Amino acid sequence: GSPQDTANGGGDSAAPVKVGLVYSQSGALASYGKQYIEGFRAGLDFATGGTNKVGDRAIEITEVDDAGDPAKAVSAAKDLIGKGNKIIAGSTASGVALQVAPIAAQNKVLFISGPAATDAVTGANKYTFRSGRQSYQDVVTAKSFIGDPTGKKVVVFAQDGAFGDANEAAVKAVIGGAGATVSAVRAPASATEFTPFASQIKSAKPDLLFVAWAGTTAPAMWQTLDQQGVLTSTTVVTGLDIRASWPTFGAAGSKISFLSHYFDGASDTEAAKAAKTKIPGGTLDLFHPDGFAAAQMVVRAAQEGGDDVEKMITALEGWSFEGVKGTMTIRAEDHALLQPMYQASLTGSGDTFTAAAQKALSGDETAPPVQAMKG
Amino acid sequence: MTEVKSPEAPSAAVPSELTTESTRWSRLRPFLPLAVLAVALILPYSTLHLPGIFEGALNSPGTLQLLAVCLVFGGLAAGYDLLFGRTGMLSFGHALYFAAGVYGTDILITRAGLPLWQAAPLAIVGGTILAGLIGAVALRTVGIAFAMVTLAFAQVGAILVARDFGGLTGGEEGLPLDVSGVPAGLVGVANTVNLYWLALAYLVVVVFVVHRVSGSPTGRVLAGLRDDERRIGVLGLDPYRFKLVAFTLAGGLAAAGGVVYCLIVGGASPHITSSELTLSLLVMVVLGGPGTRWGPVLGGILYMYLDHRLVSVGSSGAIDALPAFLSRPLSQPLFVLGTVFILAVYFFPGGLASLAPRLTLLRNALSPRRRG
Amino acid sequence: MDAVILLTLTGLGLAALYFLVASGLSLVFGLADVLNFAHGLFLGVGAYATWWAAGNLPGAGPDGLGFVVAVAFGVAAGTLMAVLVELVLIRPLYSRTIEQVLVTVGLSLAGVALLQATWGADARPFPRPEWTRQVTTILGAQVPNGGLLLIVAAVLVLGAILAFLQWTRYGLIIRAGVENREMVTALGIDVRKAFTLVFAIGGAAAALAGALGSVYFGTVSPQQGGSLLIFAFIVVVIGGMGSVVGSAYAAVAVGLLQQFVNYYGTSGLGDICVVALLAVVLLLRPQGIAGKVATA
Amino acid sequence: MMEPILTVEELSVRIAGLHILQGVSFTVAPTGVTVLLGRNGVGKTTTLRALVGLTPRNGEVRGTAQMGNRALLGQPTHRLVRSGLGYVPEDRCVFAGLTVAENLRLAERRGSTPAYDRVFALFPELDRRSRQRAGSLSGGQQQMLAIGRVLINDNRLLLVDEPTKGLAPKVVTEVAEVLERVAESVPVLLVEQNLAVVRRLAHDAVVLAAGQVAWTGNAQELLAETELTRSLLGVGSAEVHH
Amino acid sequence: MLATHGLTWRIGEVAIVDSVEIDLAPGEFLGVIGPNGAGKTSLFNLITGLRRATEGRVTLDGQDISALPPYRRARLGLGRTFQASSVFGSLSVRENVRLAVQAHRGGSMKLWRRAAADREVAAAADAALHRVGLAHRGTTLAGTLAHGEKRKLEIALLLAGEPRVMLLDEPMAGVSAEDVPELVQVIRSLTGDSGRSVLMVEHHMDVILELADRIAVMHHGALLACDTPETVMANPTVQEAYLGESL
Ligand SMILES: Nc1ncnc2c1ncn2[C@@H]1O[C@H](COP(=O)(O)OP(=O)(O)OP(=O)(O)O)[C@@H](O)[C@H]1O
Ligand SMILES: Nc1ncnc2c1ncn2[C@@H]1O[C@H](COP(=O)(O)OP(=O)(O)OP(=O)(O)O)[C@@H](O)[C@H]1O
Ligand SMILES: [Mg+2]
Ligand SMILES: [Mg+2]
Repeated sequence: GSPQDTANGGGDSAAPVKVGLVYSQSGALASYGKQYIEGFRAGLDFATGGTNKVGDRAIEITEVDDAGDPAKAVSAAKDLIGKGNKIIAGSTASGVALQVAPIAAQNKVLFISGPAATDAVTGANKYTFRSGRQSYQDVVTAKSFIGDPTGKKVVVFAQDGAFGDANEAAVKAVIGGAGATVSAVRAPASATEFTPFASQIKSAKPDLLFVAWAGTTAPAMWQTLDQQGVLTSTTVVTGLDIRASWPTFGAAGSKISFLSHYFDGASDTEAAKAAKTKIPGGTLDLFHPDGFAAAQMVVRAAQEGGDDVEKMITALEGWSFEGVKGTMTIRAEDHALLQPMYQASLTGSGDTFTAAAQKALSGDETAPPVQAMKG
Repeated sequence: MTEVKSPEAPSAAVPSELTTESTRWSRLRPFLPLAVLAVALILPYSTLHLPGIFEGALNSPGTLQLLAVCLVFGGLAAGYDLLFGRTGMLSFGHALYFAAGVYGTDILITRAGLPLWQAAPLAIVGGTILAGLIGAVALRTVGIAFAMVTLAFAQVGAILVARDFGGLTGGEEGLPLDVSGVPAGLVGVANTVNLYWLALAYLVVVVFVVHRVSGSPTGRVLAGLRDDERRIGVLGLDPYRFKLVAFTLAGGLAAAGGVVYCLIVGGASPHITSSELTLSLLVMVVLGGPGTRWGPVLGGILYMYLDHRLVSVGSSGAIDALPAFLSRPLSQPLFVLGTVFILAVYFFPGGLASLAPRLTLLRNALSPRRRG
Repeated sequence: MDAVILLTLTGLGLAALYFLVASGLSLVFGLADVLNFAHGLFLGVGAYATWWAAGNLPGAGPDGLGFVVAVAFGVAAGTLMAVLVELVLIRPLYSRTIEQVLVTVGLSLAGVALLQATWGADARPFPRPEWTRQVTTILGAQVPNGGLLLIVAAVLVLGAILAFLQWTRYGLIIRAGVENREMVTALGIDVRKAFTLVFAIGGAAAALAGALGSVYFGTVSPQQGGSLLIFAFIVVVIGGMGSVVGSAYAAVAVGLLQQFVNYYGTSGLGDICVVALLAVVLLLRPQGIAGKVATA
Repeated sequence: MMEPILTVEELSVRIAGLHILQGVSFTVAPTGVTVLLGRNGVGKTTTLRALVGLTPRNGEVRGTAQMGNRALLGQPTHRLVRSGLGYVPEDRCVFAGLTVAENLRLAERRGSTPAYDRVFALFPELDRRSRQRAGSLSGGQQQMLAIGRVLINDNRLLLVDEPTKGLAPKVVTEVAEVLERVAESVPVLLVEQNLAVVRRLAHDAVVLAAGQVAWTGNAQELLAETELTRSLLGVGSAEVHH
Repeated sequence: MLATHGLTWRIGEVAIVDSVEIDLAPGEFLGVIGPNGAGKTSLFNLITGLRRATEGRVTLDGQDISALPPYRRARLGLGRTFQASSVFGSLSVRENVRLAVQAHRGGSMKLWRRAAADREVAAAADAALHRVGLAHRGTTLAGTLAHGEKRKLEIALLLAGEPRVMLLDEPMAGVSAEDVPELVQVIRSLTGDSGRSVLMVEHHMDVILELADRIAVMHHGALLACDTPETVMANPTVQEAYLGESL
């Protein structure tokens, strides 16, 4: 044999459709990954009417753990592509999504990114799609909390690094662009003591505080903001994380306005009902819709494209479908996934909190600006 | 342990009436590495399936990619051993120079738009200079203080990468490599074999350099430094200069490894700036046998292999079928990896390299039976 | 002015947390000469055991005396764990520093993964008395009670460790044992016992730090210990290995520096300043603030 | 003849595959000094260390050694020492980071009153320097500390390895006097290269050669016989009489 | 050749070495004696640069070397042995000496040459080993040598460096009686040729008396006397403070 031999595995029409899922089964994002795969299974069931087949071709899923490490994900993706998978999906972490996307383009396979929220996946290349929301959509939802932003003072509190950068930039573009003055307080992601930052925020006296914080230090951060009186002095908006994290807000929870990608009860679509019956436990959570949508997109791609990736792309571009959250549209220009977003509030105490939807924003209302396709 | 009653003939000495077979073996021994290299070279032409060891055939892109990563780390560990095992310098910041290679290449290609043939040498030179500068400062201390100063510098590197100044590094999301600056032969799954060869070449170069240097007059001084620095000074040699040379050289080798790794993985991510990576370098070297000829290389390869493979073993069906109290921990790759380290310390003290003499003993013990 | 008081007091709270983590590390590192990378695991064990006890152990709970019982249980668990680790894993490896590093690294990987396998990767809310969530107003600054609790605990731990080293022979035995274990035995002392004791104390201090740190953070997660560990190492090294008092000074320096730089400087500068402090201290005084000059 | 305090039989030590001691047998009388002689590297130190249980991990010890009714080999060192076996190592091994006083304090054993007066009477220097770190003591001072550390307790048998090495002639005389006095109450097994000291102190002698016992008998007889000293120790008796 | 001028080393208030004036002529053999703790080893440390003097100067051939680090002084021809043997424990005995030879001959900063191929270094090392009677131990790891053997290796390391001024710190300590004459021969041969000078600390008076041209006596850090052996031995203070009544 030659080194290139197995790299070009093809498929005839009766062979199964091979789909590789590269996501976090272990590591820091393991719980996101778990929701993703549960959602994916439910979605596959929904989209194939319980047969797990497209036409007479079975869909063969290979799951690989990337442990949140892009290097492992790249290895896994190469392995899967080498074995003839024409569709790769997954990517719980943004770093993974960004590094797998070019691999997909280089090898001309379809890549459907998962929960990774980074804006950079949108428009990354023509082979890359996304099944979840992006940071920009979060920020647009946040903007809906202050009515007319003109002349208002907005502070972004975000951690250092790309996630924080993206959020700060998005707030400046979305809310600042609409007439508000936006400033930022940034803190290292590793910070354990938040009093200095809380003091800075407080002395800035904002009309709206947008908090973009991910990671295990979040509860300490909220407690400090609460203790220093930040939460009562202004409107504070942040993204609602997975259900398990709700109790960690503690008393602060009821003082925050949440923008939400999804929580159980946010929507009542056919897909949501179907998903609820399929997933273990029957309670939907933040990233179930992403997995669900990914499965719907996989089925669509396989149906329309067969083994031809170019056809798959054409089939997905501009496609609108009913997902868990409602109507989702894959924008043809840059593959952004337009989808409803929610305003929510949290009530409860101890270990039992409930989220309630205040308002739903349609996919068009939260649409990010169109990107030029990079590759 | 076998009881030897007679006072003479220490068991470690090989009996003089060796079988012709053993003599042939010992004559062949020096060529063993060449044989292994030959196997490594023809490996991509084999469609052999090794179920359980690799997912796909030996020449499948997935396997070659995994092997390439392992080979780079084999080289990296060998380079680190130049510091740790051969000079006795415990650096906790070696990952920094590796990361400098990775990010240097990536930034020069992706952000500055240089072609690979310019970016790679620049990154290596940059990494080497960085090592030289930091070494010049850190080597004013010794022992644990030295370890901590190097760790501190590496930590600054990690913070800078995480802060994403000017959007250069991509922060926690990392920076995918823009392949338009990279020769087509190194891009795409079908060309994974070229990356494999690149990694193999890197390993061979590092091993050659490290062995060459250890066997050189300078290597002799480095070995002396490991034992007694004061004595080296009294013999008329400046300990600082020699340590700095070793530190810079090892840093340069690590930076070169970073270039190769950047191409293999197709980007940079902040994982490689973490202090865990340095620690794992240490683990690789100790796992293999510090200061030994092949130990660090084997340790590096094995570590990376386990690190990657345990992830997929953890999620395999066989593990899921076990009862929960077993399957839960076993599905955590780090649990298995950590346990392997601990067991390795007790069962292979002196590292994998110490297995070789033990195997020789075993063969000697067995050979009479074979003869008889 | 308010800001300065607030930053000072919260900085001291942070320093207290660093000191609690560092004290055990310093003891084990400085006295028993073991670079214990599994210290973060002891922290995690203490935190999870407290968390578990508050929910499940009869008599223990999230408030009042019940909380004290829960913390006591957590500390006991951490101590037991440390003793077992010393007896089973470290004891056969004394004077083989590098192998110890390997074992403790392995242990921390495996142990943290085990915590994660058992209780999941996500942070869980930590049971704690209501008053630890509130603030006390001191000179106009709203100081979190959780931080004050840490300060009190740190002072107590410092006192207890100093008393132990001062009033018992163990301090002497351990210091001598690090230099030359063989010779200590040759003086008729069972040095192994002394080392086990040091580990027990280190484990107890770590577990206490884990429990109180979780009160402060409000949550417990498997990775928590590890992320604090790097600062604890820095504190130990700045303070001088084995000097608990040195660690206390260093913790205060690091805590305040971080807090003030984070407020007045730009973000991330706090961490870099701490690292720079470490480098400067080591370059000027390689033995750390309170460390003794090594023998020629 | 009284029962010996120490009876060593067929002591063999193997370290890292090398047979360092091969069946060494000798006895130590219950009073006075028994001296262990031999060239560099014959295994004197190895013998003492095996007796006190300090053979390195990669070593293997065989044979028997009885101190009174107590079997020594295979026992943990600290128990042996507590039962009255004092050991002064060859390299002094004072704890460099501890002060002189701390070094001495460490040597105190539970259940017996430390005899500081005895030690300070012998080595007033130690009293004067009690707060100095032992690592900064001169070589000779360290040797005094190492001996003092053992004398602070009451012992049944002392194992002393080259105590006069590196000492000024005056101190050598002093140490010899000390040992002489100590030996009045406690038997001593002494390794010594300084034949003048041997002449002064030793009652019995055991000569090792290449890991085996080459000669045992009365020390004074050994030193008196030129032939014997030449063949066993490689020196003429004239040199002994310096 | 080697001279110290008011060389002093204080720790706090205490002068460990107190205004020591030594002048060593080419080819001279100067014995240094003195009670334990007199400051002999400290004096060596000051001369070789392991410690920095608080006052005073050290000159070699009239050149002031007080500010030079140890390795620079060694290159100027200053060699020493240590009282507590300090050899490269994890290297073989032969490698130990080869390293010393190589350090002396230069070319240590050669990363790309095979060290083992240098026959001259190997030959010189073997010669040095031979001279101290350790040739048969060439492949032993230095760390596992018996005490007396390490002393001999120390001297071999010194020989290998062919220094012009040699500082020997108690070379005979722990050497078995049988080997003393041999070693004395070796040390004597060091000075015999080529005008090398030796400074030797030793407590074995017979050895000192046999070898030394002059004897310096140190006491409480200061130089008590520096004269011919006969005069020094007749000095009542020396008798009392150092020698005591002979055994
Ligand atoms: N740990 C060890 N590993 C290998 N060989 C050893 C070890 N310890 C001692 N030896 C060897 O054992 C032999 C005897 O050593 P030992 O120290 O007992 O000699 P000695 O009679 O005390 O000599 P000296 O008079 O020089 O002190 C030596 O050849 C030495 O090299
Ligand atoms: N760092 C130090 N701190 C305090 N005192 C010291 C230090 N170094 C040496 N000394 C003291 O200086 C004196 C001289 O020590 P030195 O080692 O030079 O003596 P020496 O003449 O070589 O003795 P010996 O013959 O016993 O080896 C001793 O009293 C010693 O205790
Ligand atoms: Mg000996
Ligand atoms: Mg001395």
